[in-house]
Amino acid sequence: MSMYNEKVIAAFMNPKNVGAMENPDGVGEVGNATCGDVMKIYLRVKDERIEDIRFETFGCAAAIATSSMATEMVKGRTIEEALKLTNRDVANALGGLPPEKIHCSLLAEEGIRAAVEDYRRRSQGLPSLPPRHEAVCHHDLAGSEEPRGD
Amino acid sequence: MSMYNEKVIAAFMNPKNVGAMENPDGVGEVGNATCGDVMKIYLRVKDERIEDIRFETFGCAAAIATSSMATEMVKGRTIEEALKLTNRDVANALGGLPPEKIHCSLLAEEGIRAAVEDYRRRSQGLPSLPPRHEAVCHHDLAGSEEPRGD
Amino acid sequence: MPLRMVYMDHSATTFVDQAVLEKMLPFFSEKYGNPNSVHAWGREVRSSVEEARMNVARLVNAEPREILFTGGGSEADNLAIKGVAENLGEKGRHLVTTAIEHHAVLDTFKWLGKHGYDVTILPVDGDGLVDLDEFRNALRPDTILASVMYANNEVGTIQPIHEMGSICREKGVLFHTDAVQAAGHIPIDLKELPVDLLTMAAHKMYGPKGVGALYVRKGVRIAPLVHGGGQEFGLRSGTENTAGLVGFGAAAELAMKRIASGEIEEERRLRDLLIDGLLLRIEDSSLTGHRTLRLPFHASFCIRYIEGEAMLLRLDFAGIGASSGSACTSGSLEPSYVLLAMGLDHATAHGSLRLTLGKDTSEEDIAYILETLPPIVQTLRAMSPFKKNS
Amino acid sequence: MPLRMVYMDHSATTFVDQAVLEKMLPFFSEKYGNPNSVHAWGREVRSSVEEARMNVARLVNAEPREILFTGGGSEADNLAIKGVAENLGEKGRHLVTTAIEHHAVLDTFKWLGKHGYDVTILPVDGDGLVDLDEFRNALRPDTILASVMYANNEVGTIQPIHEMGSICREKGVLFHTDAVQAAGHIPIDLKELPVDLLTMAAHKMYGPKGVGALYVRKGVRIAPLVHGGGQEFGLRSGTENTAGLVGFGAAAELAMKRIASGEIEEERRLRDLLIDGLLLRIEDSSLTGHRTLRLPFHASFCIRYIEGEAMLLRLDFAGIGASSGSACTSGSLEPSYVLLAMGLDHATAHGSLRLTLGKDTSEEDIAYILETLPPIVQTLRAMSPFKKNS
Ligand SMILES: Cc1ncc(COP(=O)(O)O)c(C=O)c1O
Ligand SMILES: Cc1ncc(COP(=O)(O)O)c(C=O)c1O
Repeated sequence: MSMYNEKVIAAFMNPKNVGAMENPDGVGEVGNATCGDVMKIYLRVKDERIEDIRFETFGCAAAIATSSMATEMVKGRTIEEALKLTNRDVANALGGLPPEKIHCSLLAEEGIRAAVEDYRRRSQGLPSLPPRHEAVCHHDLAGSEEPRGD
Repeated sequence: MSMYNEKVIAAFMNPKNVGAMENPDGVGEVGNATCGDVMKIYLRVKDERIEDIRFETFGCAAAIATSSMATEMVKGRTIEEALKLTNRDVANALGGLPPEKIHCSLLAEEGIRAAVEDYRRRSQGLPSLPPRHEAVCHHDLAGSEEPRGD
Repeated sequence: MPLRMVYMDHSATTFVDQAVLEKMLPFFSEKYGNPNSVHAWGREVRSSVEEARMNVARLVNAEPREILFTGGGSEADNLAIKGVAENLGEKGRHLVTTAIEHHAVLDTFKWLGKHGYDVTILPVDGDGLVDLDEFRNALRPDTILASVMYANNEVGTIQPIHEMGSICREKGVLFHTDAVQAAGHIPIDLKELPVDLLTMAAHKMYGPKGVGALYVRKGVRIAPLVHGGGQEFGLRSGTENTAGLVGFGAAAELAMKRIASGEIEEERRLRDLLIDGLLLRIEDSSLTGHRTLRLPFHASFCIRYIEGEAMLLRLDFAGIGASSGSACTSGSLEPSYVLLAMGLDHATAHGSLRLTLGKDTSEEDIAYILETLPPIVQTLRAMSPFKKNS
Repeated sequence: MPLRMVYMDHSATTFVDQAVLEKMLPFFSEKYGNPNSVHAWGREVRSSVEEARMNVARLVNAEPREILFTGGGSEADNLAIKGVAENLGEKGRHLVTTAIEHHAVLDTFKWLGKHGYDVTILPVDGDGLVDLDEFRNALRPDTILASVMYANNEVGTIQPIHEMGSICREKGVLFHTDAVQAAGHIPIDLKELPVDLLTMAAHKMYGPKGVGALYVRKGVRIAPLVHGGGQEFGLRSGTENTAGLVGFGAAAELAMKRIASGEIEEERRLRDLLIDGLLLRIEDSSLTGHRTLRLPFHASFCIRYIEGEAMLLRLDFAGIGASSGSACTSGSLEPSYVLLAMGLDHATAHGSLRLTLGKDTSEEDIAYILETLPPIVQTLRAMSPFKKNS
C-alpha cells in the first residue's frame, strides 16, 4: 500500500456525513462486498438542491475518505452540480490518491449518481432501484499489485 | 582452500633439504607443471643407505611441506626402508592435510621411488630415465572443488 | 503521539535481537574478508560462517553439511522446489502442494505448472488443515515432490508434518516443508522428523533480513538456482553475506535457548489472553486458523462488517502495528487466498486482522490492544452499511 | 606478528565503509519493519529502501524504477541471463558471451547450453580483450542476448562496452554487462551507454555483502528467478534485506563522490607505483590484463617458475592479503581459465598473483609490498626445479 497523504488520513479519521438517514429522498448503493468496498449514499433534496447527504461505507481508508470528501463537495449543491462531480474532482480535493486506490474515488462518484437516480425515480413515483453491485470490481483500474508483506 | 595445520605451515615456511645436489647418485622428477606441481628428488646413497637427500619443488604449500617432510623421513634410512614410505605416512607425520591436498603427498612418495629407481639403474650402468611427468594430474584424487573467491 | 507503541506483526518480520546484532557487527568493517579467500582475512571469517552453519543445524537437529544458506526464505523455497523438479524431472513430473502455501511456494509451483510439470493443489478445511487421506491419495507413482508448509503465516495453523512426511517416505516421494514461520518458535527435530527439505528465514526469529537457509537431508540431491563460484556446496553461488550468516547463527542459538527455557509458553499464555479477550469484547468476530494446533505467537481473526485496511490504519494511529489479509493492503483484487481456501466468504475475509506477538510483548501490551481495538471496530461498524452498532 | 597488515584483495571484497555501516545500523533493531507492511514500522522503512534505490540508480545515471535489488552479484547475473532467456526463448535460442566471464555468468550460460539454448563463447586476446569484429560476427538473427563483463575480476581489463552495446542495438540483440568490478570505481552513465542490463554488487564498493542490484532498462522485460510475494517489481520476491539495501544506497552515494573527487586518480597512481615497482624488482614477471584499459585499483601478474598459493601463504605471513588464480587456491585441476583463455601456458598461469588496492591503501603499503615480495619470490624460486636464483 502506498502512503496516504494527510488530507486523506484526516478525512478517514474524521469523516463527515457518516451514518444512515431516516426517510431519505433518495438512496444509492454501489460497489461489491466481494471486492471489499460498498458505498451507500442517502440524500435529502429540497428544490433540486442537496440539503443533506449521508454515507455508509464498507471499505478501506481511501473508500471512507472519498465518501466523506464527495458528500462534503455536493452538500448544498444543486442536483445538476452534483452530477458533474467526477472521481478526479474527489481525488484532487483529497490531494491525490495512491494509484491502486483510484477506483475508490470512482465509487463515490457512482454512489452519488445512483442516489440521484433513485431520487428522480421516486419523484416520478417509480419504485426504487435495487442496490447496484457491479459484477466486475473496479480494481482492474488499479495499478499493478503491490508486494505482499511476509 | 582448507586451512593447513601448524606442522604443515612450519614445514612450508622452513623446509629442510631444499635445493639441488651436485653429482647425485640418483635423481627423480615427477609431477607436471600443467597440474601445478613438479618435484625433483636428489639422492646420495652409501651402502644402500640414503646418506643425503634434497628436493626442488614447484607447487603449493602442501607440495613443499610434504617434500620437506618426506625427505626428512627417509634421510639416513636404507633404500628398502625408504621404499616403504607411503603418502599416508607423510600426511600423518604432518598431522594431516586438507582433502584436496592429499595428492601432494602422493607426489613425495613417487618422487622418492623415482629417485631410487634412477639410482638403481645407474648402479647397473643403465642410462637415467627421463623425468616422469604424469599425463593425468593427481588432482582427481582431490575432494570436490572449493568455492572460488570473488 | 500514541499512548503506547506495540508492534504486533512479528509474522511479517522481527527486530534483530541486540545480542545477535552485536555478534554481527565485527563482520562489516573489521572481519570483512571473503570467506573463500586463502589469506588471514578470509580464514577468520570462514570459521565464523561454519560456526553459524553449526548453530542453525543444531536448531533443527541436523548436520551442518545439511544446511545451506540463501538470500532469504523465498529463495530457499524456490531452490528446494525447482531444485528437486530439475533433478528428478526424468523420474516424474507430478508435484503436490496445498492451497494455503506462501506465494514463494505456490507461485513456484504455478510456474512449474507452466513449464511441463503437473501440479496438484490440495484444499484445506475450515481450520486450514490438510486432510491426511487426501494427501495420501494425491501421491501418484510419478509424484516426485510434495511441499506442505509447517505453519501458516496468515492463520498460524500447524500441519501434521510428521504424518505427511511418513506417508511420503512410504511412497518414495521427497517431502519439503516451508518452516519459515515455525522454525525458532517450536521444537523441530530433523533426526526424528521424516522431512527431506526444510526452509527457514532468519528474520522471523530475531535475526537479520535477507538470510535464509535450506535444510537438504544427506543423500538428497537438488539442482542449484544460482550458478557461479560454487559456494554453499555448489548449491548457492555468490559471496556469502557473512554478517548475515553469523547473525542467523546467533539467532538460532538464542531461539534454541528460548524454546528450551519455556519462554515460548509465556508467549502462548499472552496470545491466549489476546484471543480470548478479543473474541469476548468484539461480537461477530472469530478466530481464523486452528485454536490449538497453532503457532504460539500467532493470533488472527475476522471482524465482520468492516474492512481490514481501515482497521489497520486506525490501529496504526493508536500505535499498534498489525496486518490483514485484506485485498486492500496489497492492492490486489481478491482478499487473502488463504482465508478463501478455508471457506470464508469474501466479505468476511476482507475483515481479517492478524496480531502476532514477539519476545518483548508484555501483558500491558495485550491489555492496551484489548482496550484500543473495540472502539475502533465500533466506529468503523457505525460507518458500515452492513451493520450498525456492534 | 607481521610488521604491517595490508589487505590487497579488494576485488574479492571490500570492507564496509564506516559511514555506510552507520546508515545501516538503525535498520536492524530499531527500524526493523517489513517495508511491505502498512503500519508505521513498515512505512518508515519503505521510504529508506526507495531512497537507497535512488542512490544506486544515480551512481549509474539510471531511473530508480530501473534498479532492482537482489541477494548479490551472482544472483543478479543469473536473473539477467535466465530472465531474458526464459522471456525471449520463443524469439530465438542463441546466446553470446566470452571465455573470461565470472562463473556467475559463464556457468549460467553453460547451464542454458544444456537446456535447449545454443551458446557462443567468444575468445579474448592476450590482454583479455574481445575483438569487436568477432563480436559482431557472432550475433545471428536468432541471437537474443549477449553478455560481456565490464571489467574482469582476475586481470582488470575493461572491455569496449559502449561499442559492443552499439553493435547489439544495431542487430536488435539485448546486451547485458556484469559490472560487479567496475561499478562504483569508474564512471558509468546508462543514459549514454547502450546497455540493457547491468549487474552490480555492494560488497565491491564498500557496501555490505549479500546485496546486489540489476539494472533493467525501461521497456526490457525479464522473467523472475525467485517467485513469491512480488517484491522488487515482481522480479525478485522475498522480504527485502532492508539494512543491506540501505547500505548499498549509502555505498553508491560515497562511490559517486569518490569518482567525482578524483580520489580514484590517486588510487590509479598507487597502482602504477605497484605495477612498475614490481615488474622492475622481480625478473621474469609480467602484468596480466591490459596495461591501460584496466580497473584503477587492479594489479595482476604472473611470476614465473613458482606457484601462486605458495606465494599467497608467505605473503599472508608477512601480513599481506592477496589472491591468485592458481588452481591450488581453489582445489580445482586447472589454473585460472581466464589466464588460459588469454593464451598463457599452464605453468605460467599457476604463478599468478593479484593485488587489488582499496581506498585506504597508502604509499607505505605499496612500499611494504615492494619490499616484502621479492625475497619471497626468491626463496620460492630457490626451491623450484625450474630456475634457480632469480
Ligand atoms: C510461510 C512463509 N514462507 C516464506 C516466506 C518468505 O520468506 P522471505 O520473505 O524471507 O523471503 C515467508 C515470509 O515472508 C513466510 O511467512
Ligand atoms: C566480475 C564478477 N561478477 C560477479 C561476481 C559475483 O558477485 P557476488 O559474489 O556478490 O555474488 C563477482 C564477485 O564475486 C565478480 O567479480
